[in-house]
Amino acid sequence: MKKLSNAQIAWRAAQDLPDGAYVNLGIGFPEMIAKFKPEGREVVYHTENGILDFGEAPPAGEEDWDLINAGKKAVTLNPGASFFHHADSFAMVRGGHLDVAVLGAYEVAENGDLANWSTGPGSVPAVGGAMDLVHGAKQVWVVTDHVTKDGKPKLLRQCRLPLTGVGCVTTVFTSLAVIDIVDGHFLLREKLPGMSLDELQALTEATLRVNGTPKDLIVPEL
Amino acid sequence: MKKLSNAQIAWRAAQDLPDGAYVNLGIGFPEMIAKFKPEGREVVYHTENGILDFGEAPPAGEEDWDLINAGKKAVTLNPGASFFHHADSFAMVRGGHLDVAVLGAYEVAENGDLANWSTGPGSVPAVGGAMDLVHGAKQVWVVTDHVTKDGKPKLLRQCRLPLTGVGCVTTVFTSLAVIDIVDGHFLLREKLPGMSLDELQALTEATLRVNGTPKDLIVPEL
Amino acid sequence: MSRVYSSIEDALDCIRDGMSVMIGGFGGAGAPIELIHALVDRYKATGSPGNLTVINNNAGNGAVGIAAMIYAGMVAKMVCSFPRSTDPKAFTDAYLAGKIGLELVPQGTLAERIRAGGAGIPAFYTPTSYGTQIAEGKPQAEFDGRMYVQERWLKADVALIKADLADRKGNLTFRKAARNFSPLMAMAAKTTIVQASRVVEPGDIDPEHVVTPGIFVNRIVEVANPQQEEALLRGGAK
Amino acid sequence: MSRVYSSIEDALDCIRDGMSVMIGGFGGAGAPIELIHALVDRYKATGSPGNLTVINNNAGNGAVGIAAMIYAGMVAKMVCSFPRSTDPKAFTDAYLAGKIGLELVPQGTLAERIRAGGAGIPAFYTPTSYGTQIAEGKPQAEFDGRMYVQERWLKADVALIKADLADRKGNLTFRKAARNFSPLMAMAAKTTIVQASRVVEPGDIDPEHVVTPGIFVNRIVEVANPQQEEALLRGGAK
Repeated sequence: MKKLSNAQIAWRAAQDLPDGAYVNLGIGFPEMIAKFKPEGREVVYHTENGILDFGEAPPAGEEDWDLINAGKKAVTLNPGASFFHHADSFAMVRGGHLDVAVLGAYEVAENGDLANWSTGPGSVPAVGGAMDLVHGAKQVWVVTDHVTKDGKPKLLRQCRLPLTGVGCVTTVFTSLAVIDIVDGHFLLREKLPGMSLDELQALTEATLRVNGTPKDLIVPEL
Repeated sequence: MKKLSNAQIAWRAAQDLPDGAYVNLGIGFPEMIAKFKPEGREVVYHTENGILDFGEAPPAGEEDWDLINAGKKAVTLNPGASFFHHADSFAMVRGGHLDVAVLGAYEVAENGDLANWSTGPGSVPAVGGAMDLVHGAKQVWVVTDHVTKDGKPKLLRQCRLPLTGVGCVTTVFTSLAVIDIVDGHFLLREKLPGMSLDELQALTEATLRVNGTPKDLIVPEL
Repeated sequence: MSRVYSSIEDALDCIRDGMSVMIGGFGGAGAPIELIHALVDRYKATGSPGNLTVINNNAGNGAVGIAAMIYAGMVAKMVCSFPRSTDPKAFTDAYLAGKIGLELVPQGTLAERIRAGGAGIPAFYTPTSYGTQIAEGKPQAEFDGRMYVQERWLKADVALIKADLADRKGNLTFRKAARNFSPLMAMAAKTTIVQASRVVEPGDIDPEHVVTPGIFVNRIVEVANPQQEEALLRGGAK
Repeated sequence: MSRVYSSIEDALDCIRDGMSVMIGGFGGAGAPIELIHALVDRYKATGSPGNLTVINNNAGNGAVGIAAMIYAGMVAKMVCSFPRSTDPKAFTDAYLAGKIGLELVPQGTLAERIRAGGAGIPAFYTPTSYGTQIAEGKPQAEFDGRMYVQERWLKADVALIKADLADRKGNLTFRKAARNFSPLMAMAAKTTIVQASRVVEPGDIDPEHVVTPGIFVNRIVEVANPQQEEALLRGGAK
């Protein structure tokens, strides 16, 4: 059984983007989701620094560094794009106008708590827009490896690291499974077909609930 | 001794408009001040409904009813005008960006309290932007007859009518005098030359303080 | 996922009895007359939607627009700052007869409450109305030595907005001072319904000149050469 | 009453030791490099203005812009949401050595606090940061069944802003995403100092397209063909 690559996790998350959705993709790994948006589905991307409906990166050498996303990467505009200042941008976020925000995670707890901004004292803390996004978007998705680099669970009964938000995550797309958070519990929606529920549970600190039989998590080679 | 007409009160107030000032003139009588702005003095007028730097009324028949002031009168634009929405408009007001707001009054108290929006129960109450203006502009001027139509004082120890704002008025331009409000008291700056201090005091409920000799209030025939 | 409706009636079909309805416009500038009158027509024909709470700076003038709604009897309550006009009879009569409610809100507070509703800010403090009747019963607090009044956000089920241009993705521009409350109301309503003088293609509005981004707009209907409330009234409309 | 200054140095002459300085820009987009570097030059030449509190989303990148201010030793404290960048050495070293303070503010809260400062709103409630370290010590309250954190306005003595066009009355436009925090900071500072790529006559900017009205702008200096921070960094600037 081979766990999913980041690209495959991003692909899987992209399949759930609702048609017509306004979506904010976090810096880094979540940004990859845009690449895998199913054809024909209309999605408008929001970036914290004041653009709606931006498009792909321009070819190298054609960057306009006044036209960047929150990750400070050069982007382009789709027809129908708009610019606005930061307070309006976060009015969109905080006011519940975004359909989906996708973030990475250090830890996710079964009650939906998220820790993704600080690994504790000793480093320079940086929070950016994450704390706003998790309490603003209608759905908050996490894309992540199922376990840490040391093989320890990231899906926990309670977060140990400093929280980004309380009870905010709605779905976790991991390298092994798709898990919804429902009524304070992890509800397993899909798992890799080659893996038993017990094997998956062994890599997950909190209890995985099941409603009927979980579907197979099937993704293309990428 | 002839008391000042409204036009003369407006003229007197206009002489105090600081060069470069951003000014909001209340609906009705205060609007008349714009006509008497001293030549060469640059004043930018703000209207609550989202225009800065509007100009005079257009000729009859050339009105654009999408280009109106807070009194719903047609206006024109000066070069350098701008449009903005109501929240931005009142950010200018509440945020202390206006230099002067001029309003009418039913009553002004010596501590700067203003009553100008409600004559009490039995009518339809309407407040508009007055309560915002009185707590936003750096200076709040009142233009008013010195006494009511019945000859009773409007400059009081305490307001009796429902308040518009507390301790907000900085100067009162009346038909008889110019009075600053300083440290909770009426400080007489100018009075009609034909009138004694005692005569003026008799028409004023609260004590008029004097710092040296008040100047003569002299205005042109208008 | 087009937001563009071909009929005003269809664009308005989500409005039900008892809803709160923000209506753009200050005086006649920005009043979405065609949307309002179509709603009045529906009420007269079907008895619905009635019992509405209407949010606007004013409370109608003459017998058109919001005044027509009041005369029709479909408005239970007005939330506004200035329920007076050159001809306020519709509201005044209903109010003095106890047939319509009134929540009087200072104009800047009204604007800020609507923005707060759209921006996810449940409450804020303002100096406006401190020490007045309007502040009675509201929490008050001192900041940096000055007293302030706590005000709550204001949201609505529906906003009716008049735009100049709208592209099919919902980006809007407004004409001159017809902008006023409309961009705020578009943010604060669950469903924002726009009549635009012209519907254009995405990209036809410069991204720098978009006033209301499409994320705040749900339904658009083109109304070319729209009526202007003030012009209607001065033209003698009853 | 012209706001237009012919030299950057004169436009900046009101900045003194210990002031709070909002600096527009997000990453390199909107960073007023020429204003910043003139201020650094003054500090190096005269030892003033030092002990500054700088407010920006980030905390400098490489050795230009805000990073140059930090290297020069003129910044006592940063207020920002994300003190990381591709090359955050200037801030990181100073921070870990205890030589610079940090107030970490979530990005949307930072934007809203600055807007509140400009709009006369001393405090507001936000869901952002509820239940996190950031909320510790702040008043919290429940509205409509949900918990919120009270945040205070943020003002500054000075704002340094990069605009695209400025007319002589202070009306501004911005270039693309260089807009970001600048319109907010222009509202929230006692003195707003703008470098504009082009200074034009009043009326040259369409009143519908003005992003920052002149009421928020105090000083303007033209800097044609301004440097772009990101381009500078990628060009190998040290």
